[in-house]
Amino acid sequence: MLLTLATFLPLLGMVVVLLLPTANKNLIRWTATGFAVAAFVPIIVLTQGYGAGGDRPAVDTLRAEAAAVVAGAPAPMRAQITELLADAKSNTPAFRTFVAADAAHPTDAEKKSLAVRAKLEALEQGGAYKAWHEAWELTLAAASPIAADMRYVEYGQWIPSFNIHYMMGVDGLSMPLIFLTGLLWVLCFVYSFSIEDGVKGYFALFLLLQTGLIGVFCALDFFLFYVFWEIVLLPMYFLIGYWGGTNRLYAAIKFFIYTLVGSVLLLVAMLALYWKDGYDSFNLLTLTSLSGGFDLSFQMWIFMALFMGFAIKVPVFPFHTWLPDAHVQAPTAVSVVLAGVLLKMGGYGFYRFSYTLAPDAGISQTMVLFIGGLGVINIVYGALCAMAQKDFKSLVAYSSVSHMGFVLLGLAAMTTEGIQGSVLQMFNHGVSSAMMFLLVGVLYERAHHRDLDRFGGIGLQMPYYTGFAIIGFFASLGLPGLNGFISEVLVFMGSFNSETFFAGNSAVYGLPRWMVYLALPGVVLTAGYILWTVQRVYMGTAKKEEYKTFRDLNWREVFSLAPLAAMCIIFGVAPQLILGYMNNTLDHLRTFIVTGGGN
Amino acid sequence: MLDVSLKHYLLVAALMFAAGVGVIISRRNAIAVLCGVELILNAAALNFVAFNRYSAPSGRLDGQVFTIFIIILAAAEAAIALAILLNLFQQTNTVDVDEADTLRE
Amino acid sequence: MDIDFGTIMFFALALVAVVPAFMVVLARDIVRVAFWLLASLCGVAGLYILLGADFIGLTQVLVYIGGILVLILFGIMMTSKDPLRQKAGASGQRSVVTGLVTAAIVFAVLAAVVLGVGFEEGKGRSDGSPTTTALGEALLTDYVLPFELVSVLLLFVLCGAAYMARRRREDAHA
Amino acid sequence: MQNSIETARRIVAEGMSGIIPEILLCALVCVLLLADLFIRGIKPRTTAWIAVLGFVACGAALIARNGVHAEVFGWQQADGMRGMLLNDQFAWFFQVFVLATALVCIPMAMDHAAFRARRMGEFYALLAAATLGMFLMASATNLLMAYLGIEFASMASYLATAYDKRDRAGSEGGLKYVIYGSVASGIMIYGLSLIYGMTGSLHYTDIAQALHVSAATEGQLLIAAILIFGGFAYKMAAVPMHFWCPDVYEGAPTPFTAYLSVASKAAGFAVFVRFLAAFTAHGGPTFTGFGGMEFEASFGWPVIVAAAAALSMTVGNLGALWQTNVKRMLAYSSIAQAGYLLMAVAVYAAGHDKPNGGDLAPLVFYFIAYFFMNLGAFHVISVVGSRTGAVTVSDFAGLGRRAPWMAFGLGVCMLSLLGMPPTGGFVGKMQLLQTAVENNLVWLAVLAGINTAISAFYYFKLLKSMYLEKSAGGVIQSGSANLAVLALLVAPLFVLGLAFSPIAEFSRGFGF
Repeated sequence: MLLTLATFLPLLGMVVVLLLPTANKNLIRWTATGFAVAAFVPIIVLTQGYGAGGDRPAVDTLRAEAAAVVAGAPAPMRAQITELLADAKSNTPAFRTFVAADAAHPTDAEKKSLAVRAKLEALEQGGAYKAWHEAWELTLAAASPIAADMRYVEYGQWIPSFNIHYMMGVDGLSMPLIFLTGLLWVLCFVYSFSIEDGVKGYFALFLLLQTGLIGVFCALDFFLFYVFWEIVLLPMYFLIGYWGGTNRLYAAIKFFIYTLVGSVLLLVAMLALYWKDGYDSFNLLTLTSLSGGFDLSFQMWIFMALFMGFAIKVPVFPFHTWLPDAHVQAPTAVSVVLAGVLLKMGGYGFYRFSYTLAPDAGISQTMVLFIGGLGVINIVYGALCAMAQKDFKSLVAYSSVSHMGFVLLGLAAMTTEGIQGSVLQMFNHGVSSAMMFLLVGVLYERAHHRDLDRFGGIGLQMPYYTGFAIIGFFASLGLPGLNGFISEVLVFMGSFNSETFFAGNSAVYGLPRWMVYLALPGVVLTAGYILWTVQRVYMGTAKKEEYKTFRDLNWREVFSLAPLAAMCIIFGVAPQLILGYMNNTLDHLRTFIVTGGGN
Repeated sequence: MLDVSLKHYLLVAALMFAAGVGVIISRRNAIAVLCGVELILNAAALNFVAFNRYSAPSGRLDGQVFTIFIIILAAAEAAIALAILLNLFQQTNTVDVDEADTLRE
Repeated sequence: MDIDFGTIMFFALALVAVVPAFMVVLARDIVRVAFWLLASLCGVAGLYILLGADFIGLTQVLVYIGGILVLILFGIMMTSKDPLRQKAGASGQRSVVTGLVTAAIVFAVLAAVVLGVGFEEGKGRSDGSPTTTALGEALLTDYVLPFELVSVLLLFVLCGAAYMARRRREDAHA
Repeated sequence: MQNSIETARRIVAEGMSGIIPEILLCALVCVLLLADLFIRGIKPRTTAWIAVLGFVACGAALIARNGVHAEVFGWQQADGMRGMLLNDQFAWFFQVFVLATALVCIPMAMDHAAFRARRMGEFYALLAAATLGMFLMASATNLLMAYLGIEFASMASYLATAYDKRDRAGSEGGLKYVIYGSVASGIMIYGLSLIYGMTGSLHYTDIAQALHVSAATEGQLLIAAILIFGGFAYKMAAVPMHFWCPDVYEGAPTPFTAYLSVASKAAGFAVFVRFLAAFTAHGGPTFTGFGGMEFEASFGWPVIVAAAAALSMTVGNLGALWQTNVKRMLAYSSIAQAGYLLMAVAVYAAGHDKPNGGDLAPLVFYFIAYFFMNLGAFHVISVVGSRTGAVTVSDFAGLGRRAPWMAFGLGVCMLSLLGMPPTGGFVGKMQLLQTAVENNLVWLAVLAGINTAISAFYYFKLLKSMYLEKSAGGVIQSGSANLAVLALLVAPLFVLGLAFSPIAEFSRGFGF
């Protein structure tokens, strides 16, 4: 119920906002903010309850659901269903033969499963096939290696004829991202009070966006996930296209088309998985339970399709070109959520889908080199590009490209530290990049330009603002004591270790160390462009008279920036607060990918 | 000397069909294209009658019936084409399929 | 060497059908196009009769030649001030060549098809006797539905064509 | 002689009860023509209501025919009836579909600016005649009947396209339609004559049996199939017979364009799929063809259909990119949609033994979604066009403010045509892709995916114009009747996108 509330309260908010009178802008602003706060409440409850006994493990929920389904089947069939469920995993190949085999001339493989097939046919005749399939899906889902940490699971029928369910849940991977989403929306809404044009549409679209995003992070049914994934696209298109800068239409359609290409590949992969071996399941947990058994070539195929879909979102070089355009044109709050949460949809997708649905492909030499290599390119190339930018916002955009490279690098390393660093980096980057875009926005509202060379001496004029700016930029740089440092160090430790750690394991290809050396200059470059920026914008004496009139932060801006600055410091000192959520989940995930997938 | 057989009729029909296609490809005048279509229709009709004679089950006249319908429908189609053509001509004074090109911007 | 009458007739009629058909491609002005078409259709009518389809042959003469061709000529007269000079729309030698080349390719493909093994001959070869009665019976028994439907078709086509070709009086009327 | 008159009488007496909806349509055509002729100054509204009554009566008769499976009007043979029409669930679905389309088009025609002050009886008669032709297309089991049905529908459509005599674009569209249409049907019947020559019969059942034992080679059947496909592709507006589509869609009165793009396409698919079923009815040697696809005794059809699907979606989407005229853009879009739909037919043609290979549910489901999204789009274009004369994409600028509900409806239809959740278009496209992926047509599914991304450019052109571009125009009064029609067309798209289980189940009942 909590997850449903968190996901659909914003949607309700959208409807309410649309019904309000257009002229009363303040009412709209406050209502929208109210709904964002309301949606943040269940999220707080979630974070407090997670792992503290306030929730119920997914395994229990799923088993209970399975038992209920069996109990609901026609009485004479129940025993047979239970019998078949006893060995749910090994019965699965029978599906395909059940669907397609020629009973008169079975192949060898089909003969083996003929016994099971006969039972299934009996179920079909008894009208219990549907119930069996459902119970089977749930049993396998409960046995899934990632089910152990899944909490607050909600399960219900949605489209029975396609085995599509309304299934939501959170684990240590999604929890920080959901929290970040809930928080950023409140901050962005407060910041967006300055929007004057088309207020109603702006807040309505923003609320719709929130529903999509929280849904993406909670959905455990592939179809449901896809629907949320696509819902995110549309409001984003209009937010950039209507409230953006001068070149907004181009940026908006570019964003849309790029991500749509990714989505379509995702769709094809989703359908291929559904069809695979006649399982007919969209249930993510069920699919992870089965994915170890998929043949390698199929896994490679799926991996690539999923990877492309998510990589465009991250964005991974060479699919990143939409990002600077979108960021530069987007209004500040949209940039904030774009960098803060939307990019994480891609990283989240790698963990939740690519690696769990094609584990063997993920640890194969080709993919490790491929993903690691792309990570290195992202880090170095992003930093180099950032250094060359004249536009403040596009500098921050390229720094995102660079920082998301760490996510890839840690992922490719597949060591405990690497993965922890990688996921933590997603969260930390969400905080620091959101903060940096807010900072740029604050400055732009006063100067009406973003040309780095025309700034200077802001520190003297706006001391509080500059204080926040220093925290934000140094967190992004990875200064010890701030949050960015922890994740980057973890990623580097993890990737250095990878080669030796997996040296004795023939199944897993460790990330070669030379690749990490290639990534190291990225850190220096990052320090370079950030320090240079800080120097150009904030240091020195004012170049222009006009800057003398700049007011320092107003209450709304402080309200938006302060929580983020606090998080930069708190999670820099006590990363355990976030890592505590992730540790178990990521451990299980890693073990599954490295060993469970290799069967 | 050779006996006239099914193949001979089929070849005649094929030639007419080819000529019809040639007309359609090379002409732009709507009426000329219509003439090409008539050639194609006649080729098909000739096929039907020849097949009816040589390879249909005896006693059935399906092919000939089809041919009657081809002729009737061809007449109806020609009437429609010319009616629309006349109406268009009253507006534009052209019968050229390509010259009637306000639709192609 | 005995050449029977039927064979001679076939080749004569085939020539009458095919040569004018190609003249339709080559003809210079639109009136000639129509008259070459007339010749070709006459040849086809003759072939029908040679095939024993006497009723079809007559229908061909009555409807096609008496109806459609007259309609076409009528259309030519209505839409052109000087039909004999009006080019038939071929924009010169090149498009005639294109037309002929296409025709040659199409014919080559079709010839390969119709000369193949798929067309069994003589399975139920009819004797070529007049078919008018049998055709009438077929139209009123097995094919009575299409026969009736085509009357509806002709009805609305006539009304529609009349509406279409009618001078715009109704604007004043309305 | 006496004997055959008796036979004729018996056939008619037995058959009449099976074609009541068709008879009602015939009567409707006659009544409308007569009303126009004899009632001086009859109002367009009156004839429209007569048409509505006629269609509703026909619909009632059609609903009464649900569940019937009978061949009507034909001769008895040892192994069963050889009728002209086969009334079955497949035909029933497409007939209901076509009839519903015609019904939706009537309010659109009543609202159409060019149709307000003139005699409309003939137009509605043509609409009824086209509908009757499409009824025949959906149920024809005999080549002659299929040909007659196609011509019936075509000829009514030619005349209706050119119905607005003062409109030059309409006349040109009509002329192009009739000329290209007769070329297509000429080529098709030449192909049909070859099939007749190979099998000695015009009836599908006999053709299926005869092809099974026929000496005809793969090549011969392929050429015949290509020629025949030309005619069917014309009705489906698919490559290679698609080029008429933009001119005709643009030229025709918008309500009739809507009818053409939905009903005519559906009837084209109906007649084609039933024809195809005759080819794939009997097993034969398996061989591997184009794209690694294995198919059985289907004589090259899977190759042709898959190629046509690939080309249609690509040509349609690329063509649409450059269009500025909205109707023209939707014409290309409809070519692309035919391409997506043909994916399901390609799978169908590949044989019945594949998982869901003989299943027409994805096709049926997509058509249901297509009905709402395409008619919805044309409805808005017609309403806005009638009030502002809007024809190009930029004419729709600021519609989001000028007519918010109309813009919202059109926007949803665009998203649905593009295949975005949570609309019916997405679920429909997903099922089409799923069938393709399931049956080793992954390359086609991926191509369809790429095409979807391309199509976003032009579907979004309209969204962009409506919401992101400003215009000085004032508020457009759409009228409550039009808004009601819009709601009826757009709301189901969400149902189809979010709660499609019942409709998905429903769509499974229309195979052979």
